Amino acid sequence: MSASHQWNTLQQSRMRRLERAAALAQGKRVEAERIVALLEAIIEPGDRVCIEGNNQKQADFLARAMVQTDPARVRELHLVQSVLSLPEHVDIIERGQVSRIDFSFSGPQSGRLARLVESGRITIGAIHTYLELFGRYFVDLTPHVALVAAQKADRQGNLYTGPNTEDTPAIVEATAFKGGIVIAQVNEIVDTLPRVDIPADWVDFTVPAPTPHYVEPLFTRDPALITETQVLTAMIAIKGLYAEYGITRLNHGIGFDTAAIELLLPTYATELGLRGKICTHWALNPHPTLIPAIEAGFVQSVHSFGSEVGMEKYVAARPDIFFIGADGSMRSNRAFSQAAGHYACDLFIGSTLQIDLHGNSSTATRGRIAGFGGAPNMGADARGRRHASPAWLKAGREGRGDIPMPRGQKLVAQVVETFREHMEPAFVERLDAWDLAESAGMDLPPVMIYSEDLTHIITEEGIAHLVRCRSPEEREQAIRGVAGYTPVGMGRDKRAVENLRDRGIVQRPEDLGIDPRQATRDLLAARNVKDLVHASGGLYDPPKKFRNW
Amino acid sequence: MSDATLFDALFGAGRHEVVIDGHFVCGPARLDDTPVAVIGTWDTAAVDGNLALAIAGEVLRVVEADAGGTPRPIVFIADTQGQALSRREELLGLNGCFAHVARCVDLARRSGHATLTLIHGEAVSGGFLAFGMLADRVVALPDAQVRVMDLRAMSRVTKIELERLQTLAKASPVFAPGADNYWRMGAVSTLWESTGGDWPAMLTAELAAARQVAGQDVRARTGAERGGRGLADIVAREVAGA
Amino acid sequence: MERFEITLPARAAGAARQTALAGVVSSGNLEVLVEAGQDPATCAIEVNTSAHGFREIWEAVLADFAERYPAGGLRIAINDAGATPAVVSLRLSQAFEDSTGEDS
Amino acid sequence: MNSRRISYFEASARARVAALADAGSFREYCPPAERRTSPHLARLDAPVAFDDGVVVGSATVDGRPVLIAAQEGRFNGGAVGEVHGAKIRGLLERAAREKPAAVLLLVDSGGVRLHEANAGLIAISEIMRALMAAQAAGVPVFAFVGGSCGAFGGMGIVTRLCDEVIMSEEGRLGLSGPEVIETVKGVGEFDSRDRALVWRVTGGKLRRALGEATRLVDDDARDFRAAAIAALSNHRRAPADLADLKAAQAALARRRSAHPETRDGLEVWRALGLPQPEAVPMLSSDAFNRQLHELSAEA
Repeated sequence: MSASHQWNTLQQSRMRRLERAAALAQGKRVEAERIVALLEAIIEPGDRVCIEGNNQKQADFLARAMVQTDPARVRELHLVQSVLSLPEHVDIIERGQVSRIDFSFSGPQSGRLARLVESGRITIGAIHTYLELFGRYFVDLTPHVALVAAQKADRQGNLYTGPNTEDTPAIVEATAFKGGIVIAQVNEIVDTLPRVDIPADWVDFTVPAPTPHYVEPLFTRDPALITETQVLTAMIAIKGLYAEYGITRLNHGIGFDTAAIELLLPTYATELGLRGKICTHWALNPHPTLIPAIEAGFVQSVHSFGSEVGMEKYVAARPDIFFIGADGSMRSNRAFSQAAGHYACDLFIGSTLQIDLHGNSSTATRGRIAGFGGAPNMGADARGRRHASPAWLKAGREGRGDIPMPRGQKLVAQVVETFREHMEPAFVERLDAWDLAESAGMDLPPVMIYSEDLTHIITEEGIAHLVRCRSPEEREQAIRGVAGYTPVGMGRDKRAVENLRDRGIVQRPEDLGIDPRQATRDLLAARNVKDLVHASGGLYDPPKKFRNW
Repeated sequence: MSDATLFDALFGAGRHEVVIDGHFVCGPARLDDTPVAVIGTWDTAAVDGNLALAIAGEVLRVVEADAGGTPRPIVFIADTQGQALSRREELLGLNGCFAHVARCVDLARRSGHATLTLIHGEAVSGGFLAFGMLADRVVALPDAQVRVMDLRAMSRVTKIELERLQTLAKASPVFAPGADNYWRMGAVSTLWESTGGDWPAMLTAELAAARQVAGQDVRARTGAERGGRGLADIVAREVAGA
Repeated sequence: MERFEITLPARAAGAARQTALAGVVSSGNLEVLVEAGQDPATCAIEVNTSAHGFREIWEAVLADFAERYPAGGLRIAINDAGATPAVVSLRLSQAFEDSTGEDS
Repeated sequence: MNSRRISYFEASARARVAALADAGSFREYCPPAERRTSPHLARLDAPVAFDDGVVVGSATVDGRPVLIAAQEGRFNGGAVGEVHGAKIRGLLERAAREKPAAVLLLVDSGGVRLHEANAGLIAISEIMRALMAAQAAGVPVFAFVGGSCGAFGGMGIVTRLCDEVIMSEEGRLGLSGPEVIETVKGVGEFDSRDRALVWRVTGGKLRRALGEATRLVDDDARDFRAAAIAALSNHRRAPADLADLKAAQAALARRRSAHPETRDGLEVWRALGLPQPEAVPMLSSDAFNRQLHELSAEA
């Protein structure tokens, strides 16, 4: 019986595709003007396709080529990629060439995507976290065709992805070893690469793109835009959370709130005597706002998901801190850094748009399907963790109470202002995520961080140590207690909140010895991008839009 | 009014040698027996550095020529769409060229030249500010337009609805275009409403009036008297302590 | 703009107060002017705000201020361009402190 | 904490006055308690400020009596309306009479306030006349430019009428803002989002190199104060008589022909012979001033 079974259909399919493409390439090299024909030759109806879209690096030339393919030939695709950020990613759906998508984050395209879902023109499989999607690449969502971006290729087809390696290794490894085809757009083809990030025998075609791939400076926060309120919340975070738990290993979100924390390390945290005691090891992209803390000797190690535009020279000049190859440039890797953030960090701290009375938080709002990228992996207790650290153990003692088996817990904090712009309250009785799930026909409301994982909320009103609450009722009052003048905050039981204050579960700035009037921008180690450049010794080269000199 | 006829109407045919050179206009003229210098912009000029320097240079020539003699009245012609919009002009400091023009006009005033501006066509923001508004007296000729920005653009920038601005403009002269608004606020001394009058006689009278106020800035007071600017004079005097 | 006045009971401010101004009228910010008022047992507050419909929140923020500081006998005037309660509270305490004439 | 830099760029108008003046010496005219707010903003339902966005008063600087006006760039972009303009004009008229050691104009303004555009335009013209009258009365006027709005529109002209123009690199000085030029003439003429270009065309270093700014300081209010003190003892005089103005005319014409095609400050650095034109933006003001000084010594 088994003799009649075909065990190599994937390989045969791959050979057929390569044969169809052979005339369009010279070996592995494809010229830019033949790329559309090549895609039409290779892609078959119903294929799972990844058009590499990362947080920063984009296979933009290949995305544009996809939009030029014949919809009669390239159709019924199933897109499997972490980020849908280019207009072309959605254009190809609008052209009717895609029937299903599985992704993690859609940022700027979230509004258009929501409309396409509502009109029934596309089905969403799921909005994953990064690790979850990468996991499924190796289980049931392996791409048939991967369209990736690299900085350089050599003549054999080896790739150099440089500082912005991001998702490329995960995508290529899954595709290349399961009978798929890998096509890489490169900025240039050279004789010798600085280093090999992806070996040539995993790559089928390289095409020199007419323009370098686009990289978005997503992690640059201009210190000039940090408000006094954000300085205050940063002071509360440093004193009420970082110092309290002795947090050394951590990940930060990309908001201004956490940028403020980074910029207070060399000033406020140093004055508190915390250098060497907190914030030494990071899973973090090279945030420009981390430069002063690095220069002040606060930071010992940073592993990165991706890179950041303008930080290349600075990062390369700090090999003790960043992960630098033998060639002298950084290597990032989203999959590894996500795993590091999940298992090896004691704290995740980020921001959100809405928090409910239980402590569930979400950035999803009506009319936008954005997804959460990495935050849910960072912002979740790692049940598989088996190594201890003082911060993890302390949180575990507080959170799990008196259970016979000692276990730690990850610290997961959200820092928000009680009101966002236009006086939108950050605290709500019910998340918009419920309505969104209903209108988009999703099985689950898109929650970024679940209540059970959230240990702390920090607002300008103070810090709520949710991990120390003994009942759902206490938890609710602790949340109301830092919700200020929002309807949720005004609905608090004043006596219950005062009781929580007495027990150190809710701490106001004055309880921490912080005078809000001392929370001025003068505390920031850098007050503008130029200060960051100076702090870097001129090594940081900020994008034009961040210059004001 | 067309090129040739404006100066004929102002001074009488054959009584002036005003030359129009692109956007620059200048030349000698006479009112009765009084020689007058005409200097200004033409054909809704976008005032750039070259034009500003041409005006300043001509003012300096007039001042130098009359030094030690009888200072001639200077009649400025303002017809400008505003300052030239260009990166090069900004880099070279167009604002500095305008300041220089202003200083030259001030020198003329301090040297005893009566100064009068005739708005012919348009007078818009920066182009008008540099010289036209610095004269001791300003006359708006028929159909003259004076403005900073039209209401449509203002609505865009201030995010106030156009209809609302149009309604409010009827009650207040402070933001809407119009020579009459500038008259009410004291920045236009006189509105010449018809082309039919005896312009040489009217011009002579205006120059006499300009001599009367030379060196004083009476615009805020005039604006208050005309009900167009209630606070400028009061506040300035309070701060001046006078 | 929305305008309203609130008079709140408050502990007397004590020593003579000097006029003080904190903040700037710009988007998301406000200015708070503190002057000597009439009645030592109350604090009279006049609010001009560009954000409509938040009177309830203003009243709560101002009541907390009057409870926290000896603001009796003071007259306070506010020009607001959409500040959040956090910024309002901060400016109130800054202006109050400046009105004592001591360097904070 | 006194050793810490006080960012002039970030400081409010009142904080700038406090940093420039001798401690405790400032006396305000038309103070906020008088509530001289703009009736025109109120009529358009826009927020008003008790000082209408400008602080005016008297003070001493290093013991010398001065009059000071400081525009608040964060209130409506420091724009000049009827009351705002009248306060500055009144201060200059007071100067002509009282003859202080100098008038300090802390300019931070995009020009005319559109909500009361006509009143603002006229007010700027009145300021120009009052400023020149104060100078004619023997009172020097110094402009300080280092705020987020720079000195543009009519206030850009007013600034260039001053005897001294003291700028930081962050300060910008011009007539039409880059956004306006981009809107009317297109992004090819001026890309307002190319911030580095904006500063190379309008920023303090370019203005210093062209001689329009008389002193360039770092973004520290204490440096601005030091420059004010230096200017009080020895300052440039704005051209006033016929000979001065003829020379100024010739210099302006020379500048236009010396930089015939220039559209970028980088070309000015090159033409001036600065050793590393590309590195100019990152030079401290001291280092830049030194390079300029060395060039002028060579010339």
